[in-house]
Amino acid sequence: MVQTHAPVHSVEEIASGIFRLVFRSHELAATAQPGQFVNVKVNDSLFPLLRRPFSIFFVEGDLVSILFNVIGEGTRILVGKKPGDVIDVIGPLGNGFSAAMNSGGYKTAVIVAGGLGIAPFPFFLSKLEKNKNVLSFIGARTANQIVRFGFNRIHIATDDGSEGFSGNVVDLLAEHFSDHRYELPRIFSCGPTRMLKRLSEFTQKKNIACYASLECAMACGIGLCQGCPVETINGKKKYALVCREGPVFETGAVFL
Amino acid sequence: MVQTHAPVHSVEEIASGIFRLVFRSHELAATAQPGQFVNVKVNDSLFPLLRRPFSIFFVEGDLVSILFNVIGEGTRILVGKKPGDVIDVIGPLGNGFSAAMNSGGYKTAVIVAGGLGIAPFPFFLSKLEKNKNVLSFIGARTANQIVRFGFNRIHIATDDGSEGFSGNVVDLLAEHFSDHRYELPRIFSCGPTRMLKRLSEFTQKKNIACYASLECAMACGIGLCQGCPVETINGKKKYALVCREGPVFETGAVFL
Amino acid sequence: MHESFTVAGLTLQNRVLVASGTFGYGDEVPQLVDVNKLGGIVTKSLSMKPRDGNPAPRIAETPSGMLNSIGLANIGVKKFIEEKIPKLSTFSCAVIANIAASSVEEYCGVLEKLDPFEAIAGFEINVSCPNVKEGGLSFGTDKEKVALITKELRRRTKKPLMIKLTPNVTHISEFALAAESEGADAVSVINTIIGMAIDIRTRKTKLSTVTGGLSGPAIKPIALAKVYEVYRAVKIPVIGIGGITSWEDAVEFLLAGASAVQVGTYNFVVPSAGVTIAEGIKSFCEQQSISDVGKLVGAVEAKRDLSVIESWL
Amino acid sequence: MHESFTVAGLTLQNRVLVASGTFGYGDEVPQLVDVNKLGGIVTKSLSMKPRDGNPAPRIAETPSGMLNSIGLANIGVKKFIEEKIPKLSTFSCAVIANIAASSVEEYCGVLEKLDPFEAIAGFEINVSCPNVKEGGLSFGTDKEKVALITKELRRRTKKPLMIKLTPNVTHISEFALAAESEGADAVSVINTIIGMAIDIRTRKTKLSTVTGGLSGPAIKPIALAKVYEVYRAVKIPVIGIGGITSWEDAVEFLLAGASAVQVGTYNFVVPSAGVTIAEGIKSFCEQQSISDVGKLVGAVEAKRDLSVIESWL
Ligand SMILES: Cc1cc2nc3c(=O)[nH]c(=O)nc-3n(C[C@H](O)[C@H](O)[C@H](O)COP(=O)(O)OP(=O)(O)OC[C@H]3O[C@@H](n4cnc5c(N)ncnc54)[C@H](O)[C@@H]3O)c2cc1C
Ligand SMILES: Cc1cc2nc3c(=O)[nH]c(=O)nc-3n(C[C@H](O)[C@H](O)[C@H](O)COP(=O)(O)OP(=O)(O)OC[C@H]3O[C@@H](n4cnc5c(N)ncnc54)[C@H](O)[C@@H]3O)c2cc1C
Ligand SMILES: Cc1cc2nc3c(=O)[nH]c(=O)nc-3n(C[C@H](O)[C@H](O)[C@H](O)COP(=O)(O)O)c2cc1C
Ligand SMILES: Cc1cc2nc3c(=O)[nH]c(=O)nc-3n(C[C@H](O)[C@H](O)[C@H](O)COP(=O)(O)O)c2cc1C
Ligand code: FES
Ligand code: FES
Repeated sequence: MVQTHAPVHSVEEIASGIFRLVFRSHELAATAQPGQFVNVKVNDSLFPLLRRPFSIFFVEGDLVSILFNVIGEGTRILVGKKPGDVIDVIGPLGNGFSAAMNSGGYKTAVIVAGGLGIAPFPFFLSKLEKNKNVLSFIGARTANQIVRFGFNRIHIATDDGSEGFSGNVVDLLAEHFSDHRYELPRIFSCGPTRMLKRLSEFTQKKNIACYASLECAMACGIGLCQGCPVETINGKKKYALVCREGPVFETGAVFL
Repeated sequence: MVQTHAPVHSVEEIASGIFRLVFRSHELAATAQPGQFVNVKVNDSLFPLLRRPFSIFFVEGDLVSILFNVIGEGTRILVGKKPGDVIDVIGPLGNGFSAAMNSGGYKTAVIVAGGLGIAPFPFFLSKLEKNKNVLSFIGARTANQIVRFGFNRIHIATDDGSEGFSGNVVDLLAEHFSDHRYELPRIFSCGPTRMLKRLSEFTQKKNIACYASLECAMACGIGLCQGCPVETINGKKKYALVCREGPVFETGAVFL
Repeated sequence: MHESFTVAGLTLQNRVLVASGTFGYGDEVPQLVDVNKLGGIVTKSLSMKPRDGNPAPRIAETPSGMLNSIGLANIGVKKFIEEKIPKLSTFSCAVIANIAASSVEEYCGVLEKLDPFEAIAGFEINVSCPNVKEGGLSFGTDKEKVALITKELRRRTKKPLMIKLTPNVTHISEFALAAESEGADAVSVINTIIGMAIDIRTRKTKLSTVTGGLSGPAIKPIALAKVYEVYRAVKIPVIGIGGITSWEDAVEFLLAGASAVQVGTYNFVVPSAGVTIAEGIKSFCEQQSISDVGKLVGAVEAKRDLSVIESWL
Repeated sequence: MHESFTVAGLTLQNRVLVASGTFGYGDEVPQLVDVNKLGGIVTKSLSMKPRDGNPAPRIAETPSGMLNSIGLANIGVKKFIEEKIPKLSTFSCAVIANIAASSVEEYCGVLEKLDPFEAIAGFEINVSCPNVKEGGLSFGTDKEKVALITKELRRRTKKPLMIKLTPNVTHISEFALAAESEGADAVSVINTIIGMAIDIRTRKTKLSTVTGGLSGPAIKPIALAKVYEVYRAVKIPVIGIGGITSWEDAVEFLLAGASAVQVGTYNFVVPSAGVTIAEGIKSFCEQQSISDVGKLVGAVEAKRDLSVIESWL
């Protein structure tokens, strides 16, 4: 974990309204693991005050990238960054997918991503052992919001039916699982809480291990504030901290 | 008075640490008078919250310019503006030098400016009746901070003696007035309060009419907040508002 | 959508007013704002005699906020009647006269002078004023005084009477209850919060009066909590004030329990903000198919019903 | 310049501490901060039993500030002693244990458990806690309770005892006087201010507990005014807290009367802020040829000596 002032390398719109910001940081690139995140101070003013957490989207050499859409003040400022501008980044943070992706017991990595939830997976796929089968299910509102970078063999669901399956990505997944047999599958997921909830129900019914990267409001991202609880199911403690113990959890272990 | 979103035309450093920002506004350019100011919202965030007042430095066609150095958050943001960026400007505001410069009774316009206090005078000079004599006294910390744009026949004083008279611009003025005779002089001034105070003492002793543009903390710049009082001498009211009744006052009429 | 409504006996064309002391007497910036598109104007606090106000500096900026110590500078009720009322009579939006005073008698005197004028739709009483008789302690931090002022003014007017409360107390709802019990038609929540700033180079306070009143977006969360506290305590309407800069902010106040809102500090930044905010609320309601803005009032879904003071640590 | 000094019986190497609840137990971020360069660490509030804290969401951002309702989540005094004290013993900066409790007995119990440990240089008492016996009303808004807690704790420790006051009261100096009269060595001013935020789309409060505590730069002017008020009322040292992000802010607090300061929320943004601020104060003093930082304490030149509450409107 470092705090670094990283030069921006580029900002580009890689799907409709979805931006990729690339910055240069040797330390971050060298230590980041899939599913970890960085916490970015978007300017050096007191407004917005807090850092903004972003999943690590990709790492290539010393270049680290994040993916975002413009939601509020923070991302509005980020999207205006020019090459050479400097952003203040703390990372890599949290427990990502490493433990789950590197432990044995599965042959097929099934990715289920909704909306911006695709963010951690290009990096994830680049680090995945080559002997795994990979299957990706991506949900988006509409066709031009689909990010394909880093994926292959994508199954797409869109809310408006403009591409692929018309409807929810979990329904698409369910359909696939009822039509096909996958060898020792393990699910890796990220997306809106409502999606993760449905996914968790599905995977519990099917008894498939499922890991998801969660989002929640964070003040510090490093365990100082206790601001990011997720309620555990049968945990020793009532709450786990998303920023330190997560953001990746087994979906059956937490209340979504 | 208008509120307008004006495109920035250019920002350039015209003396060491002193920047000229030029923006385009037909309405402003058409109505501005020398010694008036504009009130600028430097970004569309809530920090800094308030507008920043700047004297109108020059007007040429539809281009209006202001002059500033980087003091705090507001000017730090202004200096980063790029051509095409838009700034939110209210203006022209206040009572400038018009009444004093256009009324009769003087033949020699004597300008006394300290530091950034030169800001209103290039525009002032461009509007001054051609039959007046003009004499300019400019004080600066050091030689490379002198702005010459729009002036001729400048007498310079620098604190460090790196150019012209070594010392205070009011002392330089006094020296000139003891050495020369000027026909019906009237003084127009802007600068730090300490300088204006000394100038006021000098001109009262010499019985020369003296007008100065004052600065003070402002919240609104348009008479809504009552935040900008200056104490009057023998006025009907105890305080005048710098933003509405000023920023230009006869120096003998207010406590500096 | 039908916007005009009645609150505390006032008929307003929309729920956005401009706050006292942040819009002069409504006639300062005709070039920049069409006041007739506002729900209403609250005047600068008026006292019996003209008041010069405090020495400079009266203003200091703080993170997302500002401090002021204007010192209730105003032209006095007489000049207001002579010079401002004729102009204000031509406005189609509601004009509320805000009154400040240093004794109960002065409050009554100013109100009595203004009450006959049709142009004045109602009164807002600024109780955050030093009580000269009791050593300058603020009326607004003394429940009995707030009750007494309300009672005396209520006897003297049939027009809508709103008491503007100070947030610088432990339990603001007790003050709201005091005003309600003596017949106030509404409470305005909140006035500014005591604050201070120092120039570290000169070591002087940034305001001539040492401390001053904090306003602006910085105080919005505090104001919202106070509105919510008061809304749950009283039956009379609450007018929400504090840090509003956008229609989203205004809707937050409505949800917390405000029947209408006032925009203060942000008028200094964008003088037409009140109009834009009123329009924004209207569009939002249309978009969300809310037929009556009033349905938003107090409609926050508080996840747990903990009391305000004790819930949060 | 000689920086190390004694305040309230504590020897600190500089005047900048990190505030309770914003730096964990001092062992969270060794990679990002050299804690030994801080004046001291105040631990997260400790209670007798571990506390889970409140449900999510616990955090909401506001203009130049944030709201929190962590709910005093902490590992409990037993686990703190077993797991944290060994590590804290290795720090060369002062470690102050902050205590939170829901009864006077619990305050005493936690303090008695911690008192024997040399690693604990002193205590800071968080009185902004719900008093379970009296229906959950905060101890911190009841002068008698603040006095009682101070008295009972004073009997039980010879170590420096600091009472951390809540700003959510009308006259904070009365609470400081209560603590002083019962033997407190210092008062910490201020804890967070009650605030609220609403998500207008979902109509839910942004915190699960409805209201929460506001902190960060937004509250700095309020905190400064409270420090100034308390400084003029008591003789014991005041520890200034609230919205500090820079050495300039810290100097403002010193000038207003703080003997030392704590950095809270800004640790979340820049975990090493405390160290940078301490260094900044040092450079400033060197540059201004101030031989002793202590000379800044209370050195504000208040232009008029008006009392705090009544001066500003
Ligand atoms: C571990 C983690 C990883 C993340 N990774 C990514 C990522 O890869 N790409 C990405 O675009 N975003 C990601 N986010 C969310 C991202 O931090 C927020 O989108 C971002 O903070 C929005 O900032 P803003 O200033 O633009 O909006 P704000 O002004 O902060 O918020 C605007 C609106 O969005 C709401 N909002 C703010 N944050 C969130 C949130 N986290 N979830 C839902 N609503 C929110 C606010 O309540 C507000 O109404 C991640 C969050 C976490 C905790
Ligand atoms: C009528 C009028 C005309 C002006 N014309 C010009 C001009 O032409 N060029 C120009 O550069 N400036 C001018 N100013 C001053 C200008 O508004 C301030 O320099 C500017 O607000 C600084 O903004 P900032 O955000 O960079 O600094 P801030 O962050 O606002 O301030 C940084 C520091 O400077 C101090 N400061 C802020 N404003 C002033 C001020 N007005 N006077 C003295 N100290 C201050 C603050 O107390 C603070 O310590 C004028 C002011 C007025 C009232
Ligand atoms: C410069 C200034 C002057 C004010 N004058 C008055 C006043 O005369 N009477 C009054 O009741 N409130 C006065 N207020 C308080 C505002 O009406 C309002 O209650 C407060 O500023 C909070 O709202 P805001 O955050 O939107 O500004 C004043 C506020 C400011 C900033
Ligand atoms: C997330 C968070 C948790 C806090 N927890 C505690 C606590 O456990 N005990 C306490 O006395 N103060 C607690 N505080 C208050 C701070 O110590 C400090 O008094 C307050 O935040 C004001 O300072 P700041 O503006 O620098 O943050 C907490 C503050 C925050 C933001
Ligand atoms: S965000 Fe602060 S502890 Fe997780
Ligand atoms: S700055 Fe507001 S009245 Fe002058």
